[in-house]
Amino acid sequence: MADAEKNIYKLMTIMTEAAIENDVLNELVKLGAKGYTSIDARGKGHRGVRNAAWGLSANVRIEVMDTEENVRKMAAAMKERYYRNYAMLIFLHDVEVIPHDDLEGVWE
Amino acid sequence: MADAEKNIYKLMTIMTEAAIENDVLNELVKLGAKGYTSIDARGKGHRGVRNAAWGLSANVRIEVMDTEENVRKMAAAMKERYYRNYAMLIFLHDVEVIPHDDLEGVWE
Amino acid sequence: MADAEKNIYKLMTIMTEAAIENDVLNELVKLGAKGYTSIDARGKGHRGVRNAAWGLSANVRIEVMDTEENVRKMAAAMKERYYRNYAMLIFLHDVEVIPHDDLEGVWE
Amino acid sequence: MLDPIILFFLLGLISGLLRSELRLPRSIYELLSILLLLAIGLKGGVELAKQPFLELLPQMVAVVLMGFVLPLIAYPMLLHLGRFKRVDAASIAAHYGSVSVGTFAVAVSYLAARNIFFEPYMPVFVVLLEMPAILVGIMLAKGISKDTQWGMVAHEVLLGKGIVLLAGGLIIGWVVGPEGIVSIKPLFIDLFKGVLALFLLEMGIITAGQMGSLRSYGLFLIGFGIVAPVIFGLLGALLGFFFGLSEGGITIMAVLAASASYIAVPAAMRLSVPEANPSLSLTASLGITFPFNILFGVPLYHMYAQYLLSMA
Amino acid sequence: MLDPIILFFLLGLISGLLRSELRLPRSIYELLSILLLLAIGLKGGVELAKQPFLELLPQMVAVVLMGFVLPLIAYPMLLHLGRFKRVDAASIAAHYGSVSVGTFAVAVSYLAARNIFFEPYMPVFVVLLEMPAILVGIMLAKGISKDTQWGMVAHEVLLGKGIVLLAGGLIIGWVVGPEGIVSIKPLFIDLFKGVLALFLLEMGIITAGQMGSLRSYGLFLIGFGIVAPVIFGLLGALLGFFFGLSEGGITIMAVLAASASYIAVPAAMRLSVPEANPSLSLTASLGITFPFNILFGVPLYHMYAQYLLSMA
Amino acid sequence: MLDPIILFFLLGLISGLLRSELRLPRSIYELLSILLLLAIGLKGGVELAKQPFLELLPQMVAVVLMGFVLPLIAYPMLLHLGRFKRVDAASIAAHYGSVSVGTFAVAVSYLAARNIFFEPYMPVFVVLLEMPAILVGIMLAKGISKDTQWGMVAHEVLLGKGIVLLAGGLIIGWVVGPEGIVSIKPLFIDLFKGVLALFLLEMGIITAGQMGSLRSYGLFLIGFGIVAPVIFGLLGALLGFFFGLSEGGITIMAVLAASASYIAVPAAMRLSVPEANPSLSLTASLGITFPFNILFGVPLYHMYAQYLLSMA
Ligand SMILES: Nc1ncnc2c1ncn2[C@@H]1O[C@H](COP(=O)(O)O)[C@@H](O)[C@H]1O
Ligand SMILES: Nc1ncnc2c1ncn2[C@@H]1O[C@H](COP(=O)(O)O)[C@@H](O)[C@H]1O
Ligand SMILES: Nc1ncnc2c1ncn2[C@@H]1O[C@H](COP(=O)(O)O)[C@@H](O)[C@H]1O
Ligand code: NA
Ligand code: NA
Ligand code: NA
Repeated sequence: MADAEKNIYKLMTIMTEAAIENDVLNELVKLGAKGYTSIDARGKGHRGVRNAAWGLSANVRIEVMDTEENVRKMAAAMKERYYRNYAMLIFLHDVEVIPHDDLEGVWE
Repeated sequence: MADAEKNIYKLMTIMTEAAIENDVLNELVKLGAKGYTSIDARGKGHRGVRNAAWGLSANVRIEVMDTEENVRKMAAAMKERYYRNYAMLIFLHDVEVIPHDDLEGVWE
Repeated sequence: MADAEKNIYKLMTIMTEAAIENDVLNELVKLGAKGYTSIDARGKGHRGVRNAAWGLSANVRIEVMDTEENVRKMAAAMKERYYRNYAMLIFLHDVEVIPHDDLEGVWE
Repeated sequence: MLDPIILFFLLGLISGLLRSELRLPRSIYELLSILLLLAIGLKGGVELAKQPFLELLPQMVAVVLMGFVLPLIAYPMLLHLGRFKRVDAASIAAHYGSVSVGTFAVAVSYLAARNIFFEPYMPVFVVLLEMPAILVGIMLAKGISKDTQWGMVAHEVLLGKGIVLLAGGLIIGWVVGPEGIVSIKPLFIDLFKGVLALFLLEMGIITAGQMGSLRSYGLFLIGFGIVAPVIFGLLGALLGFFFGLSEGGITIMAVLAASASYIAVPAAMRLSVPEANPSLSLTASLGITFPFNILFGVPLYHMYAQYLLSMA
Repeated sequence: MLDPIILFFLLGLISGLLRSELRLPRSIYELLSILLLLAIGLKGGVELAKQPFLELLPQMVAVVLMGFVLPLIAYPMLLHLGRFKRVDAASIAAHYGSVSVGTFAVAVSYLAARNIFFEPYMPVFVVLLEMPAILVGIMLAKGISKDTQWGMVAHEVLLGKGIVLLAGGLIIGWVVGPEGIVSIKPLFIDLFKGVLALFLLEMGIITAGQMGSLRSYGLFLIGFGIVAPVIFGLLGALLGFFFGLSEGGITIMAVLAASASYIAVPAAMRLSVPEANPSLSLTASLGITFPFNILFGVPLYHMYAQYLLSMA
Repeated sequence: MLDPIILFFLLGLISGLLRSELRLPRSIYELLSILLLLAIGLKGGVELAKQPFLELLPQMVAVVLMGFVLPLIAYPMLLHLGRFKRVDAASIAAHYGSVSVGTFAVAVSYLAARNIFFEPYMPVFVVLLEMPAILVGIMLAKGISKDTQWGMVAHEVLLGKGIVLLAGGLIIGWVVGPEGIVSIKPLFIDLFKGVLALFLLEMGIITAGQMGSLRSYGLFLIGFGIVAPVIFGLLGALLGFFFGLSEGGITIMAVLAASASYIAVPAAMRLSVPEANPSLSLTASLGITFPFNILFGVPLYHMYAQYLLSMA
């Protein structure tokens, strides 16, 4: 459960290959993500340069906000499934969410 | 006022419908934002999928950095004005800004 | 060195002119960045509006994750080289990286 | 005779329904729209040059009136029969009072393929029909409320891409006349049908996407999306008939009345009537009425015209 | 006679190697692909209308068989001579068993420039050749493993942009016939060669980018990227010869066999055989075989055809 | 006779000033530039094939000299009369010493519409004029400073999109000659004027955006943006006259001298002279000189040419 008083949640940011964007998003939703935001990106990492100009080397940046517990579960699943064979970097940090009054506890 | 010693400010991230991007940016500037950064995005939330391919379902991700006080004021105004009828998610977190020496206190 | 136990690293975000993107990225790699992610953006700051539609006014948002020490070194170099004459805003914050098991200490 | 552009629409529709990855990039879709709007405007403008403008005034007034009346007919149907919320009924009504340039382009291509003449000033009516329904929709939703930013709405619509390009094309065509556009003909006129084919390919894909939401909204919306154009088309045809238009002109008048906006009106409604559910009106206009008009409506409206003229 | 499209390719290649900033926007590249695929499909379809379809069945079966056999020839070469890992050998083999539409388009343009006839149903073979090599590649890499999501793979390939547009164009052309496409000819047919020129400009730039990775992979890959098409082209030409095809038809059959996929197969392999290094197969097919085929292969395969027919 | 392309520019300008949402997607703007540059290059190259190259050498040297001299004339005006900072005066001077391909294209279209011949090798001069002014600008700003990365500047300019496409088109046209480009003519030549119309539509919108900054910079900049091309145009026309060029050739020479760069030079200056305010020079070249040249300059330079020839 999140720090409900202060609306503190975890934001997970995933940088990865555009080739698997749909797969990753489906997986996240299956794991219970209530939402996500995804953005086209270019990048470089230990799997080389991905400059977005050509299909297989396009890059994407996905964000998922959820409770710490859920985010950790998703992060572990992502790591398990993709880290070995795909370019992927995941990091987490806390954010304070401005809540929807009529959606009380929607991200719990 | 921000933690001036360590240059700690708040970053507000707004995910919302591209249809209201201009409106939101104008509002933020009226509320005193000294800058913003905005990026095209795709996304999913409790108002459904916004995949950026078609006018009304395009998504945008806006960032505003300012003092905690100002950011909270802006966040409250955004919530008041848009949360009810538009797809929008806002979250905040601290960032340490590398200051412009000749712009001493520009974000105060 | 980073807080290796908890995989805490620094994320540096640079908002700047697209005109110098390549220059900045080359510089970062020279300074030892193991990776970066870069995204097209629009924005406004004390150097005016950059709405991405026309060459010189296009904007870019670059992220580099590394140890605090390295990130501070890069941030200082960026400030030294670009703050005076280019539109640029840099901020830092902590992120918890989900590590590659076979890349032990890759960002140290 | 099967028009290839209809097959492009079906190709898009089917591959969309089968969840193919096929999709035109957004900027290409915009390029195609720009080319279509300019081409329609230019062609109309060149012909307008030959036309004494004042003779058109009464017809123009009548068309604007039609733009005010159509949503007023749709609104009570949606409110009482469809039991929609007031804001939703108003918003859908606005969509159907306005006009779809894509459908207009298909009708133009349909008539051209059959060598049927139509009065060349029809694009003027498209421009005239964009605005009135939006005003009616906003007033139905909110009353003549003070907090409506009418200035912003007018700016949004009148200076929206659609009107600027259509009206701009009309004026340019009108100024330079037939010889003037010879040099730009290869891009704007010769490629028209091919550009329309690509445009409809993407429209098919988009329509398939909208059809996904059909289930959520029930049978009434589907029924309305078909019945409304059939009725409104008849009203449009009758108006054209009373104007004394040609067979093609009557057909186009029917198409204007029967088609529903899916670009300008949704955007304006989202800003002015945010309480309305945008997905409801878009599903109706884009998921039902647009494909209905493309596939069945245009030939039907052509029959309206033939029937009316055969009665005269 | 030097074809300008080859020069466009060289312009792209050289400016890429010199690290020029020149680059076509991604959406423009997609538009060009879409136009090429539709144009090839439409042209083929129009001609198919004149063809009794059933006569083609035996040839179609043989072509599908070729799609299964080619990767089975490539695989042991890569595994034993090239000492690649199993997954990499399988993935590269899949690329070479499939086909490159860009190379096909260049061959079509080559023959057209020389007024050489070819059997118009060749685009059907392009469609047929996309899939089999992918299946073989996956099975070579993983065995007939349960965890392969065959449904997903089939969906990915059969509903990928390439097949939908090519097959869609074929069907539309077939349905509307020669008179039907007159109206869309200016966009799809008249602009074909210019669109191909721009496409090859970008392909040159992309190829230059891929050549950068050549150093890392050593001489065997370069050798394979040249020898494989030379051999496979001969096999394709022989098959065309046994079909009794014309000079142009045999040339095209050779091109189909000799060309290696750089769009559909890489994407499918990335999802189904993620352990394979995508850069390895892409460097071979895009960095070596594609330029080889464009610059030297097509004329060579034409000589194959002339030689075989002169023997008969 | 009113050229439709000018009306497209005005349409863009007006809708930009009225803050319409109309805007071409960035990738479309890039496509249009690419097509224009290639078309200009190809057309020039085809004609060059008929030309003994060596005869041109003296003219080419003179044109390069003009590229060095023009910024040296502009600089003191800006420094002493305009009281600009040294770096800003240098940067603006560089813009005006270089050349605008958009203006060149409008002049080509202006002459074509009037059936006025011009020497077909003019695109070569466009290529030659890009670089010298940039070198002068950097040296005026920084002296012959060691920390200027001349290699990078040269790379940036010589391998920039503009020169690669223009020079590439020239060479391709030159190699394949008149028959060679027949197959790609429908895209590059037939669509030229339409593409230019769309390009100018967007340029109008961009110009309107730049005009917003006019207020901040005062009257001198506006005056300079009009007076400089009027004077430089005369110098260019005189040079063309001494070359013994035709009426069209003299007009084009005037246009080359009078036009100011708004793509290559701003980018190069941003990197090499970062202390200069980029908005200042862009406002002058794009917000004042470009529209002035399009609307009034080209006909004026044509009059220069007629006058000079009538004197001879
Ligand atoms: N140190 C880094 N800082 C920022 N982004 C990175 C970093 N390392 C990797 N990335 C991003 O993550 C993607 C995949 O990384 P990798 O798996 O290391 O190739 C890259 O293409 C970058 O977009
Ligand atoms: N849990 C989440 N994680 C990341 N982004 C989200 C999340 N929920 C919503 N968003 C983003 O915020 C936008 C509006 O959300 P909503 O109002 O919930 O539809 C979505 O389109 C997403 O881009
Ligand atoms: N307060 C701010 N909040 C968010 N982004 C900003 C802010 N200030 C500047 N930026 C971004 O940083 C870029 C350069 O800023 P500047 O150097 O202040 O013009 C702008 O174009 C924006 O994208
Ligand atoms: Na209507
Ligand atoms: Na093959
Ligand atoms: Na000049």
